[in-house]
Amino acid sequence: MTKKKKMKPNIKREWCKGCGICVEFCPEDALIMDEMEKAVLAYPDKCTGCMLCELRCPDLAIELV
Amino acid sequence: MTKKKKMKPNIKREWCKGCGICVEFCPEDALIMDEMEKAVLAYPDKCTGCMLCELRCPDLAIELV
Amino acid sequence: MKDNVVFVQGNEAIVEAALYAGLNFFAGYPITPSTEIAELLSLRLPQKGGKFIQMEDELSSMCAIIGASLTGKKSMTATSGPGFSLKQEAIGFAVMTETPSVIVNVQRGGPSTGLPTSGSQGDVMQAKWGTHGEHAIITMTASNNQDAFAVTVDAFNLSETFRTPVILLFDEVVAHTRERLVIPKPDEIKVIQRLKTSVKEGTDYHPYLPREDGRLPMSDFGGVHRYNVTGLAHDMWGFPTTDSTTVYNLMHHLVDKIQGHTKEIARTKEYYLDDAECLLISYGSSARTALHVTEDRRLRGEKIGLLELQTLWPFPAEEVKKKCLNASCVIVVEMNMGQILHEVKKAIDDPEKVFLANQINGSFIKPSDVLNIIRIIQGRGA
Amino acid sequence: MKDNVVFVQGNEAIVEAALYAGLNFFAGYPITPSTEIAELLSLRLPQKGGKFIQMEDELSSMCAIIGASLTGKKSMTATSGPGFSLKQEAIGFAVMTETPSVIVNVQRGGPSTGLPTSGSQGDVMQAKWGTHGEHAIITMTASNNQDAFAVTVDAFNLSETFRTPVILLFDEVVAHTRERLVIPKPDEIKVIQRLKTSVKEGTDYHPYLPREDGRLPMSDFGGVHRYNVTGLAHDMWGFPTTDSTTVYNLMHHLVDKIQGHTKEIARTKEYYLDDAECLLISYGSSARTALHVTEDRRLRGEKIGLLELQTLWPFPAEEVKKKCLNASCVIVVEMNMGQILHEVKKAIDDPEKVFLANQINGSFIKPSDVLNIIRIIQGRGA
Amino acid sequence: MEKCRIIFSGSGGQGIITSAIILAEAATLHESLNAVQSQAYGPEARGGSSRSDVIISDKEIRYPKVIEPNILVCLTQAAYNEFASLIRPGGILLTDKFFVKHEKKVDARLVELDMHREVLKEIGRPIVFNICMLGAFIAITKLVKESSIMKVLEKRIPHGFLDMNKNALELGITMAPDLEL
Amino acid sequence: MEKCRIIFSGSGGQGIITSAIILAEAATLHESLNAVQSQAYGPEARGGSSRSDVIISDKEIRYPKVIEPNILVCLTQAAYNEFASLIRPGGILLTDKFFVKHEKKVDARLVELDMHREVLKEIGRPIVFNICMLGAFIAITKLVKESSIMKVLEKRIPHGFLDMNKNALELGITMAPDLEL
Amino acid sequence: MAVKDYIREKFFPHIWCPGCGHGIIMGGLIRAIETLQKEKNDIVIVSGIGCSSRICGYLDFHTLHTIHGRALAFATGVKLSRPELTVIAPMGDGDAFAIGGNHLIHAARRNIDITAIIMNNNIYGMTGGQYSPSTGYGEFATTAPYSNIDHPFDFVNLAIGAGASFVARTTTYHVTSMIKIIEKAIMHHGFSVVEIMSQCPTYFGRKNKFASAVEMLKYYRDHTTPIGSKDKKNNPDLIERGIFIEKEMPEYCDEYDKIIKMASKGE
Amino acid sequence: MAVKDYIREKFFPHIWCPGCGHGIIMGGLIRAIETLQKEKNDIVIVSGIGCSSRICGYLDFHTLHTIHGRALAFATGVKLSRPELTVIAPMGDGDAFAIGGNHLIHAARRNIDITAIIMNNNIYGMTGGQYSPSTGYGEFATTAPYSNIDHPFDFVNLAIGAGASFVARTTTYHVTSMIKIIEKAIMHHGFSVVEIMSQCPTYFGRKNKFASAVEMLKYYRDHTTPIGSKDKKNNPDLIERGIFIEKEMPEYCDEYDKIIKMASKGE
Ligand SMILES: Cc1ncc(C[n+]2csc(CCOP(=O)(O)OP(=O)(O)O)c2C)c(N)n1
Ligand SMILES: Cc1ncc(C[n+]2csc(CCOP(=O)(O)OP(=O)(O)O)c2C)c(N)n1
Ligand code: SF4
Ligand code: SF4
Ligand code: SF4
Ligand code: SF4
Ligand code: SF4
Ligand code: SF4
Ligand SMILES: [Mg+2]
Ligand SMILES: [Mg+2]
Repeated sequence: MTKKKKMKPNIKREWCKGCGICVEFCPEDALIMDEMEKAVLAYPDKCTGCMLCELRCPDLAIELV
Repeated sequence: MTKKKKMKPNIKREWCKGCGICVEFCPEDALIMDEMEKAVLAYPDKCTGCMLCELRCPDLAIELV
Repeated sequence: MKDNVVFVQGNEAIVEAALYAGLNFFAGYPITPSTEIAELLSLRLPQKGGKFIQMEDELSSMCAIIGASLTGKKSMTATSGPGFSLKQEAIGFAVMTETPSVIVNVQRGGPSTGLPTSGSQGDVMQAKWGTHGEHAIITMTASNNQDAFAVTVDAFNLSETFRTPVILLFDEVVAHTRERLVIPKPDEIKVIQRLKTSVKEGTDYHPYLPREDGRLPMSDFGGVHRYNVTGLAHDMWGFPTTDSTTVYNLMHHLVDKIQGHTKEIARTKEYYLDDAECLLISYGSSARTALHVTEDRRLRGEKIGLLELQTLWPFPAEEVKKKCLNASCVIVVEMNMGQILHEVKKAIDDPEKVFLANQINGSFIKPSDVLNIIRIIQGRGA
Repeated sequence: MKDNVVFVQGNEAIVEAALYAGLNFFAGYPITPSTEIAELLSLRLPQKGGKFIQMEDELSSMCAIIGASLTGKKSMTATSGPGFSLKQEAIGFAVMTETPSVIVNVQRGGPSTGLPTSGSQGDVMQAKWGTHGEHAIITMTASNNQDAFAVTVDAFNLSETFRTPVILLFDEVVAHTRERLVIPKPDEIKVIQRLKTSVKEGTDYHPYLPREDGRLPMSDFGGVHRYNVTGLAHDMWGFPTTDSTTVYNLMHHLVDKIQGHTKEIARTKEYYLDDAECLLISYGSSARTALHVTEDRRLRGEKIGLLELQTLWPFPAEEVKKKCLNASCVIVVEMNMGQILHEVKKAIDDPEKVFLANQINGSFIKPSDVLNIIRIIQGRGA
Repeated sequence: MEKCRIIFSGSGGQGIITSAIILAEAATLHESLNAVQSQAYGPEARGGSSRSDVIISDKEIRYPKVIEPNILVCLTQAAYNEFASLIRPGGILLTDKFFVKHEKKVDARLVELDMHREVLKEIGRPIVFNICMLGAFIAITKLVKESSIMKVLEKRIPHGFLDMNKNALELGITMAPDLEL
Repeated sequence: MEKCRIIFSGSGGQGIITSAIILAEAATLHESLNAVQSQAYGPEARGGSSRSDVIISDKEIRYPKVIEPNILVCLTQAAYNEFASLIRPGGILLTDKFFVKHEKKVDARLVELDMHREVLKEIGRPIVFNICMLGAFIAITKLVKESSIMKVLEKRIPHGFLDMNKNALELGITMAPDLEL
Repeated sequence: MAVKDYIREKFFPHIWCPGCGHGIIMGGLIRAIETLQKEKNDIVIVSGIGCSSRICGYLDFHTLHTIHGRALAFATGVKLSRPELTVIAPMGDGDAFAIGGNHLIHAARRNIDITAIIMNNNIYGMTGGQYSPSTGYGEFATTAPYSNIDHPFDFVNLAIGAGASFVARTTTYHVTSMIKIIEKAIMHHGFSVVEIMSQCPTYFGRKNKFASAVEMLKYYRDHTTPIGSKDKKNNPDLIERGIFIEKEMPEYCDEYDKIIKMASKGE
Repeated sequence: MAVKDYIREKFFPHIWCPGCGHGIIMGGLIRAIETLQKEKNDIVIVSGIGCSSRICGYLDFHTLHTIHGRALAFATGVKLSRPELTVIAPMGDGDAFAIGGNHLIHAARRNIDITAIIMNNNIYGMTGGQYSPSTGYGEFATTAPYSNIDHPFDFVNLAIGAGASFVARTTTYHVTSMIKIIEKAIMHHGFSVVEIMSQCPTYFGRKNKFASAVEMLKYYRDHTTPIGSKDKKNNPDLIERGIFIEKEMPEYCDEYDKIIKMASKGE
């Protein structure tokens, strides 16, 4: 966990299975599910880079970059 | 354990394997090992009928009668 | 639609049959592709007052059904490949103690974890030789729901008759294919109940003394006869012995009671055998492919027939020999590298006319897999 | 007395041989009549920096030696009947993952607990078929200390050469009989070391891609190649697959690498075969009895010979066929109900000339048990 | 009647297997037909495309798997890509417009229906998509009667959901074109 | 040399098996002979009579068990009762006077020695009874030399106990009658 | 009834070595059953394989001498199919906790009404003295010639950790309390585990410098103490004996009966 | 290094269902290893069979995907023969505590330096939802259609009872502390057990009325509490998480090295 603070989640759509975990538990409500049932960072400004979405994604589909 | 107090150990020689447990732990030293390495009630008068020899005999060779 | 006609998987047919035969106790551990048997029985057994238990592993499941059987209950376990390997030590105990019990092995691709969801018939020889020490065992199989039902009832009957574990060796394709099953009326198939001893309380009961007809009446654990059951070589009371005559008799009894009744135990089905020049021999799901080929070729006028084996062990060698006599070629159709093939070769006088049509790549054996062999034998190339 | 001549039990000869062959890791669980192997190794292995562990049961012992073998260590376990049954699932894993390993089964009377302290050869078929799923395996045996030593070294060599578990199927009589053993000088018997991959770090290593000569170089766990080992059907990298071509090739590879090298693997010994009209075939301790009879009868001028098998699986069918050609009768001498008998019958063209001389009552097979059969065959009655 | 070999394919959640079972059970128990049904099991079935085979015939069915389907139903693009090539020349290929784009040359009669969207529009519950498909299927193939399917649904489906399923089935039936068979 | 088949029998604690091994090892390693030794294992061995077989020969020994012993040693009455009948007519039967009463008709040369009592008297430690017996045995049978036995003892026996064993061995040797063999 | 009414006399004297503790345990078990006045026909003894398990041959009940380590799995089948029977499983330490450890913790977890009696001699007796999961660190065995490096289980802790509802420990020296404990264990409605420290003079004793069975009994006398005694505080190495856990929990067969009721209603 | 440097990317997306907790655990394990800066070549992952065990295929270490329940037995062979390697055994609850329970308690007893990670989803996922030894009393499973009557193990208690020197519990919700705990478990010199509560929405969730993986994570959040928290006193039903035991004990491979020293002297 050498990541820096300012990083934002990058979501690999092909790996995302749409479980909604990242969306539900993002402390800042920065993520939403789109109509294809994939997570997207809808509100990048809200994101604090807390990494929780990356750590909780069961599909390793999120990486903060 | 419906045995009465006054009973004394009867030692079945064919079953006794001569381990010496009854002799060693008789609280009254009423038993001895004979020259054939079998236990015998040498001092019947000392015996209080406590049953410990019967209960501890690994060979079920002692019965208080 | 009649009430007793259902549309089910093979695994469900086995469950229905076991209940029909009086199954009262099941212990198991889940494993693909046999799991549905446990799942369904967890629902159905308590409805009839029977007991279902999921044990901590397969070996303990086998042990538990032996324990239950000794109290007089008809008992069964079900598993697949890896679990079947794990049960072997306890299966040997059932053999040695002559405890009726039914073991279902729904074969999958092996060895090891292999192909858990593919059909295979790789455990045929293991069914006979899986446990250590010389012994004999009964093993049955079937190719469709209706037959799976019948042989399952049979397995219980044979198990009780011969006081022996019986192995039901199905495969993934039979277990998972859904099709019609007509559940027989009560009494339509004979159900054999355990032969209980008629020896009176207080009289010496010999749990291991065969009657003149070879049968050994049982006394339930918890009943009035207190006897000993052991996996050691034992005498007619069930007590350990190393006396060589007693041991000799026991060993022969264990094998003879089964090998000596091969005719009685053997179940086969025949299709178009009368004038068959090309004889297919098959069993389990492979027999469906073989029958498909047979009917297909018959339509084209070829003299082809199918002998379907439902009893694998004791191997019905005489029956096979007789049936092969007039065939010019015999093709064993199976999903392994020729386990029954070798038995067929051993059984007949001209083993060079026996060929193998098989498949071991994890997919179900296709008609073309058999046709290719026929073509090659006929000299028409691959 | 020379330093390298000792007077020991068969079990000790096996231990000496295993150490000679480079044994580095042993895991086991005590069981009569194999226990001395574990006991002696608990003393001897740490002296050489090797590891001994008594596991919680036989299956875990088998698992542990597979784990150790994958790190590059020559590994062995030892057991008897019931324990051999328990190991079967893991033996299948070693087959599937092509992990070198040596499994000693000192046979005792079976089935089940049977006769723990009696000699028997009841596990011959189990050695081949004990685990589920189609597969092949190497099984060796011997009849005296010197040969037990040699085949044990051989077992390690074959295990490394073919990347396969090898079963050493001894019996109580060989294991417990004390007699002379001459321990060969270092290098007197060739010891084959594991073939390590020459693939460089960072380059793609294929743990399951056979070289042209059929061998599969290994890379130790903990080394520079990170690969996957699984009991599932797998590709050349060791990853699970259900691709039918890959599966087909894997299954054939597993069987062919052994069946296809039967000649190379087969070890037999011949006594008085040149002009033998009556041919005895035997193995393990029974071969001692057979040889006794052979020499005894030769003294009386009878044309009798002995073919002793040291490789049971793959069965040296061609060799047996050749040797039986000129014999007018063949007698298989074994302590079971004819497990090798059937292989011999299968191997030759005139199976009706093959007879069985056996013993299953728990006592060691006697010369008279064989002589009786000879007499009967000669029409002189029992 | 000719033996009819059918493959239903799609993704795990689409109810492929259920509809295959309903069809085969209806044929077996409520018409004088034979049917066998089977499916691919295992991790593959969990991740990728799921497939269920049905064979319907008035004779005994021996070989239980479908090799060259007369009728193939594909409800995802992945399933279409994987299975379309299996179809027997001249067979029927039924797909859903929303999920599948026809990209291959297939020697079959194509029936493309907008079932997914219609179900959402008319019924609002995607869960009965498979029943709608089944409606279309029986209307096209005429293999079993609607009433037979309904009998199976009545047995299998909790009472509260029966109407919804019936509607879906009928929706499918009305959507089906009339093919010359 | 004729093949010599020997059975040592007695009860568990008498060191029967040890003496059999010593004899066989001496013959194998210190004389130009072959020997095999084996014994009955198991619970039976624990409870009842214990038995160990030795065969000594100048040729290879194939069959490793003793069927008709040329020489039988019985050190308990139970062992005598069980094994005496096995002896080969004309063989030698060696027993200890204290433990065994001859009750059967045995077609063999009987050698009855008072080894147990002598050991107690001369050495005072019953533990070397088996070595005394071995001394008598080799003196009677002349199968192996005393020095060979001693070499084995030197290797096997803790230094402090060696003298005692040597004495016992020699005691046995002196007790042995000279039989015509 | 007398002790001899509970045994199969024809097999006596038994096979165990002189001074073997297993015989004392057998005696204790018989006397507990005698006190409880159980019917002989209602008792099933299920053992595994080991010196300990040979107890089956000697007791005049329904006796089931099974395979090594699996006694409780067989016993589970017997009990669940005939809950009215009293099922007792005497096992060796290797039997119960080496190869059979899993069955023990699972039987404990299920709380099925079986009494497990662990005849713990800290060694594999039957096979000739190899170390067992209760051989102490630093002790000797034929497979621990340099001394044992395995840490032994504390069977009491393990049984408690597995959820057993009755757990006790006693020794062959403390015969009278042993009998009481066995009685309570049998009466307990649920799974009960009684560990009985039992001397094996032949192997454990010999390897670990005990001159005789008598010395081993003295060791039990001097190195154990009742649960919670003052002595334990002064000398923490003392091994506690007594009943550690005795609690009520739903019993497995009872629970299954409820399932049967639910299921038959459903039909 | 980044997460992707520790995985075998070509097999992604992985086989686990949407929302399956096992993926979160895999992520946690990778991050713990990343923090510890272990060399990839020094790590061996040994798993059994189950959804959980499929983790082997995805991690770019030496990976050994064995047979159901026996991961720790294989791992023992690996570790004892090459003690310098870091050996981690991720297992399912069925794998580790049903069929594999015995190997776990024995590895704990020996205190061999292996890290056991129990991916506990309270169900047999791979075979389709049968009850496991951690399915709760009263919960549902495909083999418990009338509700489960088995009492579940408390894995923490059991591991402690078996003598484990490091025992911890956490959940897939508590990712950051999960990572910390895994780090400590790997660093612990001895046997370590980490139970991680992991959602199986497909089987456990569906059978037990959880609408989704999200709901299951909420459950972990709301029904667990750090060890010794006040909440626990008020609500004893809360499940505790954290490190229960962390103690120094002689490690098995170290002990064996001593045996080798003793033995080689003797030669
Ligand atoms: C599957 C199996 N493994 C091993 C054995 C060999 N064996 C018989 S008894 C026993 C252990 C005996 O020890 P324990 O259970 O402590 O009983 P004890 O003899 O000490 O009373 C062993 C390893 C066996 N019979 N079966
Ligand atoms: C010997 C054996 N028995 C049974 C199985 C079938 N099986 C595979 S995984 C599994 C249980 C999986 O449950 P768990 O260990 O909890 O892992 P999960 O899938 O829940 O992650 C079973 C019973 C097997 N493969 N091998
Ligand atoms: S990094 Fe934190 S704040 Fe940003 S999206 Fe992820 S969970 Fe939300
Ligand atoms: S947690 Fe991962 S898989 Fe789940 S919705 Fe978010 S990105 Fe997709
Ligand atoms: S305790 Fe029993 S066996 Fe031991 S000496 Fe006394 S009577 Fe004999
Ligand atoms: S009953 Fe008591 S006092 Fe009498 S001999 Fe026995 S132990 Fe001694
Ligand atoms: S070996 Fe030990 S446990 Fe076995 S009978 Fe003898 S003293 Fe008892
Ligand atoms: S079945 Fe359960 S455990 Fe298995 S992958 Fe799906 S959610 Fe995960
Ligand atoms: Mg013990
Ligand atoms: Mg699980």
